[in-house]
Parts: sequence; structure tokens; C-alpha cells
Amino acid sequence: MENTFEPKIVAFVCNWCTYAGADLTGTSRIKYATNVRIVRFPCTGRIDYNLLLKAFAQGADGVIVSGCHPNDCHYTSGNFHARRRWIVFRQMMEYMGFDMSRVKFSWVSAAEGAKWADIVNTTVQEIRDLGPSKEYAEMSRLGVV
Amino acid sequence: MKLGFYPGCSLEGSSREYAESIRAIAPFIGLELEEVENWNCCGSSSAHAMDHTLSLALPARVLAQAEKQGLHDVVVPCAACYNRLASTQHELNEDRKTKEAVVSAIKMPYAGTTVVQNILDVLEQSLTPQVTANFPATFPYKIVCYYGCLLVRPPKILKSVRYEDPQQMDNLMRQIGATPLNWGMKTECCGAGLTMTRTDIVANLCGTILEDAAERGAEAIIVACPMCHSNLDMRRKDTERITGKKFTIPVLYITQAIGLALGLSPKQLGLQRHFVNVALQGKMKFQKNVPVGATAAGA
Amino acid sequence: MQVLQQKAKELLESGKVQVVIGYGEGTGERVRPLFVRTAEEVSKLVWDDRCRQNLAVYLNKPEIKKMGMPALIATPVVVHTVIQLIAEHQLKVDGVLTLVVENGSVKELFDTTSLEAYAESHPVIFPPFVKQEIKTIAEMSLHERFKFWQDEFSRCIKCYACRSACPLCYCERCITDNNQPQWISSASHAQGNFEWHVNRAMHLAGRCIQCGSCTIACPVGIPIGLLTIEASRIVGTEFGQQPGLKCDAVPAMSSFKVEDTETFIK
Amino acid sequence: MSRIGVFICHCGENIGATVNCEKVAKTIAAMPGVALSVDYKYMCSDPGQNLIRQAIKEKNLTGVVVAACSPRMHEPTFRRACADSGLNPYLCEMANLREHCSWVHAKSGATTDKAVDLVSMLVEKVKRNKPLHPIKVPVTKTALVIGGGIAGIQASLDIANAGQKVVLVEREPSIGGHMSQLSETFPTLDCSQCILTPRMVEVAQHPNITLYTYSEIESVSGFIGNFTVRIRKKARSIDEKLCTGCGNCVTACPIKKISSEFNAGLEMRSAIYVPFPQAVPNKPVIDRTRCSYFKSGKCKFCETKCPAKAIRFDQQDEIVEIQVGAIVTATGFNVAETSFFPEYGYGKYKDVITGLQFERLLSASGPTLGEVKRPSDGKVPEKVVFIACAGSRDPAKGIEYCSKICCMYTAKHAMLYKHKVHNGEAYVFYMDIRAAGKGYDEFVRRAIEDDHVQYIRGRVSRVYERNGKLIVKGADTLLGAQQVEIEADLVVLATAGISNNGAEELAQKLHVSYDSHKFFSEAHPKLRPVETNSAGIFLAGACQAPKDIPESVSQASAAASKVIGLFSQNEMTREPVIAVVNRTVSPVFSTCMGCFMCQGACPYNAIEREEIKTRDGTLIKTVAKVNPGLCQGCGTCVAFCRSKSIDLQGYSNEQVYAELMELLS
Repeated sequence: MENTFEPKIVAFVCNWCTYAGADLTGTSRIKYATNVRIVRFPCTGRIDYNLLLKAFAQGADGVIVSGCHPNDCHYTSGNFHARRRWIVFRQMMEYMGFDMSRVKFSWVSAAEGAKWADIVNTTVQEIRDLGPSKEYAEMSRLGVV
Repeated sequence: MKLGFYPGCSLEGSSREYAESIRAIAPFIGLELEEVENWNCCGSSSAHAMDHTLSLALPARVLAQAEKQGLHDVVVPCAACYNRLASTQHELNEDRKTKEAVVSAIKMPYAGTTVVQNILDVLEQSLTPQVTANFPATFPYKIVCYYGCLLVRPPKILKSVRYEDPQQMDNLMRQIGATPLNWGMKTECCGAGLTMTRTDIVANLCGTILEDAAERGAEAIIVACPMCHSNLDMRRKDTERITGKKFTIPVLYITQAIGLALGLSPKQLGLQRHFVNVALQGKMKFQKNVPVGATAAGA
Repeated sequence: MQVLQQKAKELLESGKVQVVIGYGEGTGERVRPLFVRTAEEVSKLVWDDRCRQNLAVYLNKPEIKKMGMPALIATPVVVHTVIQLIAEHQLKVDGVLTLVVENGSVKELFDTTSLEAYAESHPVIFPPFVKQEIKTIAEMSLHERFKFWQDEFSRCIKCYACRSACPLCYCERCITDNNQPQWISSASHAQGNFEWHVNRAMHLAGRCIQCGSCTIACPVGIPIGLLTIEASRIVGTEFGQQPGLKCDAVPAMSSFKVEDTETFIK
Repeated sequence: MSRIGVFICHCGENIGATVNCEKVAKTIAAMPGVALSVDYKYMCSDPGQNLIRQAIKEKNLTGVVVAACSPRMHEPTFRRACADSGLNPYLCEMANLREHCSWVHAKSGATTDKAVDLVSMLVEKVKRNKPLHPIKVPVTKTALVIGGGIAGIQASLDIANAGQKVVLVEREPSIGGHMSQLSETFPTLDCSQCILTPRMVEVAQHPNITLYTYSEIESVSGFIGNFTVRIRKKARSIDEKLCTGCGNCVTACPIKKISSEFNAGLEMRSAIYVPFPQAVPNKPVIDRTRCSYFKSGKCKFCETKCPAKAIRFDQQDEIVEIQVGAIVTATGFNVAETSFFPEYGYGKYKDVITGLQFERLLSASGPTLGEVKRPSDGKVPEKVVFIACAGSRDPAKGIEYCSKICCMYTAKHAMLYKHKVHNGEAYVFYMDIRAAGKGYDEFVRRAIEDDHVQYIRGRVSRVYERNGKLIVKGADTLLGAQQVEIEADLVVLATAGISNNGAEELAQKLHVSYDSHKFFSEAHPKLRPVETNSAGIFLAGACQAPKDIPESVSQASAAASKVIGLFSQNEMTREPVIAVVNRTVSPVFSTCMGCFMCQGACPYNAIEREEIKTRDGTLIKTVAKVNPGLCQGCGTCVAFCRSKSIDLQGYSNEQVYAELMELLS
């Protein structure tokens, strides 16, 4: 049977590289899956890991986090700080049993319109294969034990 | 000072005179040598071309043996052995995984605490001006010091500071009354292990070195490496044949030169084993005729 | 014990400190924190294997601050805590006199050098059962770990004893008390609990000095310290930084190196 | 209750053909707090903008969402439209329906659904937007220029000629920098001093320039528009007002064996000295570390010979405090010394010299009066070997970068040598010839073709001395790596350009970031090459990376134009998208605990410490405070703050949280 599940994917991106890169995908008329919704931030350094938790709690099936390549940060080092944060956050979440394959981290520059489309499409496909993220979203409905 | 002594193969074979001269001068400069028991090959130069673990395991076993024997400092006169032991120690200290692999290969505890010293390090500590002041003779010749590669490279591992223009041997020779000449060949290549397979290359390289030394008016070349010595001394005939030039300049181990300044006989220092005749001898100071060290050591 | 009492007496009598924070007999077999303010009370001070709670937690409580200059009876891990608090500007080097017992005598750690030297020579050592727990969890599959923690968290009643016991949870307003937005669901359902514990671990990453006070404090027995221990382990492995060793340490989580490596960012 | 106006743009067919705009407008209209939701063909057209202007007035809107193209395109347009009608522009947001939706998806229900999501999340955000006001920072219209080489001179003159005040600080006794040491300049071979000295004089005489030579920066505080700088005027030991620059003192000084900095160690100077005859100011200075009066209390020969009675042995360093609005750092570079090269003899051969030393040998004002004579015995060298990339592009030496100027000056050196010694032989060992620049490659070709300089592509492994000759051993890689040995009389190393002494200390004083080689870092390698990451501090010349003269001058003028731009208004306006640390009532004052993790996270040093005190001055707590003049609004600090005490205006926690919640509802 064909997999008809349409995952909900939230993308947290920085304004200067990935948001602009996604703009370029548009101006280049490169098509990608409709499943993704972009939330714009000034910098990856601004992206709080709690937003990721909240996205899954609220029913997202996957999350994309993307910003400027190392050394290209508009604010010099926000992405370096973010990178450290994600290094720890990923391992910590895995330690607590969370499947981090639902979170995709990437560097997409303002010139990488095609890369953005590719990242969205592969993420959608991979999350579709993983199926809906039920475990986490349902936790809030379990009530007090 | 009690010092572990790792001779390696050269000092038991082609460079017997190196070992003889070290043992001969040791009591005069306050050194008590204790040979590392049951020692094995350092692996140079074939092991590291064939099997990396083996190239580390062989020196590691020597070091482990020294630890077992309680030897804190070990002198390694052969420059090749020295290089292998020091490099191994460095690599095992840097990389825990490799260390585990090597320790399990040698089946001996290995802490890596042994202080590996080359002959120049040892002489620098023991051949102080106070000690040489009591020498009965001097070695009053114009010489050039030839270091080769293994005593100074790689600089990061061996911690050598002036690896292009080392000074250790020059300073030591000055102490015993020699005049070291400034020259640019201190660390030129002698051809090393190509001595067997490509004698022509060795001959050409050594020819350049010998020629430069002779042109500068040096009366001897001083070395601290059996390989350098073999190539400059034992290969002299081949060098002359291939380059078509004649060279009479003798090549001495630094320990032999020191021995001559101590008034020891050429035979005690193994000078008769050289291929190129060594006509040099220590010049007596006359004011003191008994080396103090000799009596102290009960020689 | 006597040397400690003697030292406390001297310090209080000389007026060098106004309060000695230590341990006294509690109910049953347990010890409890004791705040000694007069020389007469020093005989109540206890020092034995039961003294495990991290007393550094009291240093920043307003009630204790009011008492004046404190002396703190410290196990090795408490010394690490004091250093970390100094590094985080929560404590001045001369704001506490740290007392350690070594070879039957009491040593005063009063400056950066003495604190750091002591911490350096007294690394944190986990008891065997903690090592076993760490190993067990490390060997679980992702799914097993999820199940394991869900089972553990299911007992959590959000009492925040872990927060109160932790000397490095010193915020006046905790993130969990913040409701605009409500980052952490206030209910103690699985999601709220998960959010709380992720935040606790992330907040203590590179800062947790691994004293285990949170685990001891947990009334429902969640091995909650393992989370922050893991967080600090990650920081140590990835960025080579250990908390509680240097008074002027730059926090690992608010610094970076261009050479930091990862493989997951595409 | 919010009254949000939502305007859905068709962008002609661009959005309208793919997204059902009408449906989006209708769906959004049903959202609570939405007062108006309409769609229109072209929102950015005048009638489109008027739609917004009218609606704000008629419906008394509290916020506006324009769903159209990328905010990176038209956000300023629509914010201006809102401002026209009296709505704070920061209460207007854009949803990106074109680049992020209609252009990347086919026409379908899913595409329209996505459009609804994109708009609704912005509606929820805008409900929580707060009116923001551009930050005004007063500007002190005086510029500080640090370094009086050609870059500093150019920047100073440009700013001063635009009518603004400049303070130029130079640590040496004279301005002029490395350019004053050069003989001729490539690619035109005009005399360096001839083109430089008029500019030096202009600096000294310019009414808008205050010149402090023999002075260093002591400390810098403040921020863009408002820096306070303390300058240490080192004691020159003379009264500059009285000194006539006659030079009698210099002749009288008995201490004459001091290696001359200006002549790169090839000549001697006295303890009281003027670095070179064209120095500006042309006033001597006493080198107190060498002067026998300062060392032993005896001598004072200079004082007895001074007709103007200008010698002041008791002069003290003076600290001058100035207020400036902008800073240009033009502290230049240095070259590695020959002692840096083990393989070339650790600097022990007198006739192995640096390119800078060779400049002095070529210079008419140099120790040999322009005759090429080698340092060891004064003989005219018959064979000169030039080694390019000495240290540069050599990771083993720790210098991975290209020093950029060496290819050109080496060609110039070889050429000038051939001009002066006609029968001499010049060899250049090189890796690549990097002669990109106007007239540059032609210049190198001239050296090779007209002046017969022999270029050998290969590295030199060793230089050693034999029979009074320097043996240069190298390889010729164009002849199959054949070994080459040249018996040279003089070897000139084009040693790597390195950061100047004290660059690191200065960078720390200025809070300017620097790279691993201690060259100052620009704010953006491509788009902000003359700015630093500290607002109001600009870069000129080789303090950023090795540069040649035209490049240094261009950058200096660029930096000057940045300063002049900044000074064109009395107040500077900055985007209000900045972080703020919360303040609450007593007894909490702020939920900030003062752990200062944010300080480490901030790339702009914008986080300061604020002490909250009681009325009688007792310290209650120390908390973080954001300097609005420095913050650029990245928000990295926000994500770090454990107690959520710091927030970013325009992207606040509440706003982004609301966006996410709406998006997934």
C-alpha cells in the first residue's frame, strides 16, 4: 500500500542564510513538498531547544533546523553557539530515548536554493517512512499517572 | 649517576667501537651504566615500513623491560634506536587506543615513564666544565660536527630547538678543547639505509659532506650515530671510487674524542676498528697527569 | 570530628566567621544540615560517612546570607561546587571559608589557588552503583531508554526537590515558573515531566558537578542525577571541559570553538 | 482585544494562480482578533498600500499582516505604509506566500492550506508585537585613527578634509610607517618617500588633525558614537615647542651603536635620535632604555649642545583622555625576521636579509645611499638569490596564508638590483607568481623579459655558507625537480607579512576580534570588509591582512567614508530589534541572576554589568544589561538564558511561541 501519510514539518531557520536560501528556491521555481512551514529567526543562535520540544508536543512529525554555514554567520558566531547547543541537545535527547532522526540539522546558505528544496524533500520522505510522531505528542494526553 | 643502557644491534656489531668508547669514558664522567636485560631489536628501519603496530611494540617492549628493571633514565647511543624509542613513547602517550593495542601485544606492563636520552643529552649533563677541567688532556683539533637526521628529527617529538643548526655536539667538543667549525652540512643526509641497496647514492651524498668538511680545513668529523659513521667511514672506499675523489679525513664518535681527551689509548676506544686511519690523539695538559674521575671510580 | 568542632569553635570565637554550615544528627540514622552560630553549639557538629548532602546549596539562600560570613564544611564535591559558583559569579572567593578534613586535620581553603589545588587533587568519584546504572542505561536501545525514563518520570510529582537540593539551581525565577510563554507544562503528566527533565539537564550541561544531591532529594526515587551527569559527560567529551575546577572558567555552553566537530549537520 | 488587518496579495498571477487567495482571506477573517481580512491583486502598488493606510485609520488596527512576497523584499515598504497612517511600523509583519509557497508548490488544496498556516502564524505573532522605536545614539564627531602609516595618513586626511576632527595616534616618534622605509614602489617605480612625505606634512599641518606621535592607546571604553579613549603620550624627553629640530643633540650623543629601526638594523643610530631625516614631526626623542643619563645618571651631552634649551630629562609620560565617535585602526604589519628560518641559517648569516632590509639597501636615503652593497663586507653582490614565500603559504611554519605583496616586491627588488648592478645575476625562487593587479603582471614580465631576472619555480631547502659564498640549495620543479645549487653573494628572503607587535593587546583593548594570526577580523569577509564586529570601529590597511599600498589606501578611504557617513548626522539611528534584560519591581529587580553566560555568547560585547543598589549604596545584585548601541539583535543570548530573563524585541519568546502554537493548532 502506498504511504499516504503527510507529515507536519516545522522549519526553524535564520533570516540571513536559510530564509534567503528558501527565497532563492522560490525565485528559481524549484518545487518541493508542501509539508514544511518556515518560522523565521534572526539567527540560529536564537533558536531555543524548547521550541523543538514544543513543536513535537504540538503534533509536529519532524523538525528542520537550518542556518548559515560555519564562518558565514551574519552575526559572526551565532551558528557556532547553536552548533554546540545542538551537539549536547541531540545526545541528551537520545539519552532520554527520543528519536532524533526526526530532527534534521543543516547549513543552507542564501545561494543554496536547490539544497533547501532537497532538504525539505528528503526530510518529508524520511519522516513519512518513520510514520507519525505519536509517542511524544500523546504524552500530554496521558494525564497524571 | 646510574643510567640504563640500551645498546641495540649496531653497538654489538658494526659499531662496537662506539660501545667500547662509551663504556671506557663512563667512569670518568660519573656514569654507571646498567644494560637493559633481555633487550630486543628496536625495529629500525624495517619494522615501521612494514607494520605500524610492530614498529611500536618492539621499542615499547624495550621500554617496558627498562621499567621492570627500575631504570628511570635510559641512554640510547644509537641515533636510530633513540629515534624509535622516543617516537614510540610519544605516540603511545598521545593515543590511548594505540597504547592499549601495543601493551596487549607485548604482554608486559608499560607506563611510559622512562626518560629516553640520547648520548648528547647525557654528555651535556655529565660533561660539565668542572669535570673537563680535570681532564689530563685536550682534543685540540679543528673539527666539524655531523648530526645527521635521527638525533634532531622530527623536532616536535624529539623537542629539538635548532634542528637545522644543532649546537649540542659543538658545545661539547669546545669543552674538550676542540675548535668546531661553522658549516652547513650538520644535518645533511648521509644516505642512511641506502648503504646496502644504493651505495651510489650514499657515496654521492657522503662525498659532498666529506668534501665540504675537508675544504673548511677540518681535521676530523665528529658523529654520534652508527649509521652516519658507517656511511662516512666504512663506505669511504666506495665513496672515493664513485666520486673519483680522495678523502683522508677521519670520522670519530664523540665519545672517542672525549676518550682521547681523557688520555685513553686508541685501543681502549676501538679506534683501530675504523676503516679510515685515525692519527689523532689527545694532547696532554701535563699540569695534571692523573684523571680525578679515574681514581674516584676506582679504575 | 573533634578537630572539626575545635576548628569551628576557633573560627566562631575569633569572629572570622559568623556561621559554620555543617552536619548534625537528624531523625533516625540520618544527618541533617546544621548552622552553628555560637561556640557552645559546636559539639553538635557531626562528621562521618553519612554526610553526603551538598551544603553549598545554602550559601545563596537569603536567610543564610543574613547570618554573615559562612564557613562551609565540605566534601570534595562541595569544593567543586564552590569553585563553579565562583565561576558563575554567584559567590565571591572571599565570600565563604571552605573547610575540608584531610588526614585527621582541618584545612581552610580560602583563595582561588587553594580551592583549585584541592579540587584538582580530589576528582569526583562515583560510587559503584552509580557506575553500574550509567553502564546499564548506556547499553539500552533507544526505545528501551525511552521506556526506562518514561517509567521513572511517571512517578515524578513535580515537587522540585531536585531543584531545591541543587546548589547550581540558583535562579530566583525558574524557567518552570515562567508562564509567558509556558515553556514547561505545569502538569506532572509525561510531557510536562519530560520537558522539565530535559531543561534541567540542558541547564546543568557543563555545570553539573555531579554531587548527586538531586537524586538523594528525590522523594520518589528517580535516579535523576544520571541525566545531569550525562549532560556534563557530553560536554566533557565533546568540548573537553570539566566544571568545578577553575574559578575563572569560561562556561562551555556559552563559548565555542571554530573546530567543534559534529557529523549530524548536513 | 487585538484588531489585526490582514492583506493577502495575489502578486498578479504569482500567488493568485497557485494559492486560492480568496479562501485564505476568508479563513483568516474568522480568526479571533482579526478585524479585517482582504485579498488584493498587487499589495505593493500604490492603491494596495492605500488599502492598508485607509484600513488602519478606519478600523483603528492594532497590527497588520501583509501576506505577499518575502519580507526580505518588501517589509520596509509595508512598514513605511503603516507608519504613514500612524501605526508603529514594528506592528507590521509579512507572511511569505510567494517565495515560500506559491512559487515552490503546485496549485492544490495543500498549497492553500499551507498559505493559511503561514498567514495565521503571523497573525498570532503580530498580536504580541510591541511598538518599537528606533534607537537614537548621540555621535561625537571626532575620529580616532590608530597608526600613522600610509593607511592611517590616508584615513586621517580623508576624514579631516570632509570637515571632521581627527586624532591620529602613532607609537613611533614619526608618522610614515613602512612606506617611508621603501625605496621605489611597484609597478611604476616611483620613489616612495617622494609621494609619501607631502602627505605626512599635510597631516602635520591640517587644522582638523591632532597628531600624537610616540604615543599609545592606553584604554578604550564606550561604544559607537561615544568612545572614551585614553592615550599615553610617552615622554619624548624634549620640549617640542622649543625644539627647532636642528639636530645638534643627535651629533652630540656619545651612544651611537644602537641598531636603527628605520634602517631595519642595517645602520646605527644614537640614543637621542630622529628616526629619519624627513620625519614628521622632525623632533628628536630620547630612547631612555639606551641613554647613558637614564642608565647611569651621567652624560647630558645633548643638553649642553641644545641651543634652544629644549631637553627635558624629567619629562613624564602624559595621559590624554579624549572623546571620539569612531575609531579607525591602521596599525599595519611587520615582516618575519631571518632568525625565523632554521633552514636559512637562523639569521646567523649577515648576507641573508629580509626584503625590508633590501629596501633600505636600495633606498637613496639608506645606509649605502642606494648602492647595493652587502652587509657583511660592503662588496657589491654579483649574484643575488631572492626567495619568495619565505614562511608564507607554509603550514609547517604556522603561516598558511599568502602574504600577497611579496611576489610584486620581489620582482621589483630583482629589477632594481639589475638596474643598479648591470652585470649582476638575479635569481628568484618562487611557488607561483601572484601578480593580480593593474599593471602587475606586466611588471613581473618586464623583470623576466627585459631585465633577465631568472625565475626558478621551486623551493629552497637550505642556505649555508662556504668559502664566503652562500650556497642556496633548491629544486627546479619545471625541470623535473632537478636540484639547483647557486653560489650567491646575497640572499633576500621575502619573509612572511605578520601581524604587528602588540596587535593582540590592542584588539583586546578595542574588543575587536582577530584571527589566529592576530590580524584584525572584519565584520564580514565580503560585504563588510572595513568594519569590525564592534560597531564604530573600522579597519584600514595591513592590520587586517598583508596588503600593498594601493589596497591599503583604498581601504583607508573606505573606512574614512564609513566614519564620515556616521558623522553626517548628530544622532545615529539603530534598529530596535535588540535584546533586553527584564527589570521588575523590588525585591526582585530583575529575574537575571548575573551568571553572565550571555556575556560569553554575545558576539558584540554588548552585555554589560549593572549593579542594582539601595539608596544608601549597598549592592543588592549585579545583573546583565544590554547596551543598545552595540547589540545587533542576533538573540543568541536569549536562547542561553536559563531563567528567561533576557528577550529579543521583535522575536520575543512570546511571539515565536505563539507562532509555533498557531502553526500546529
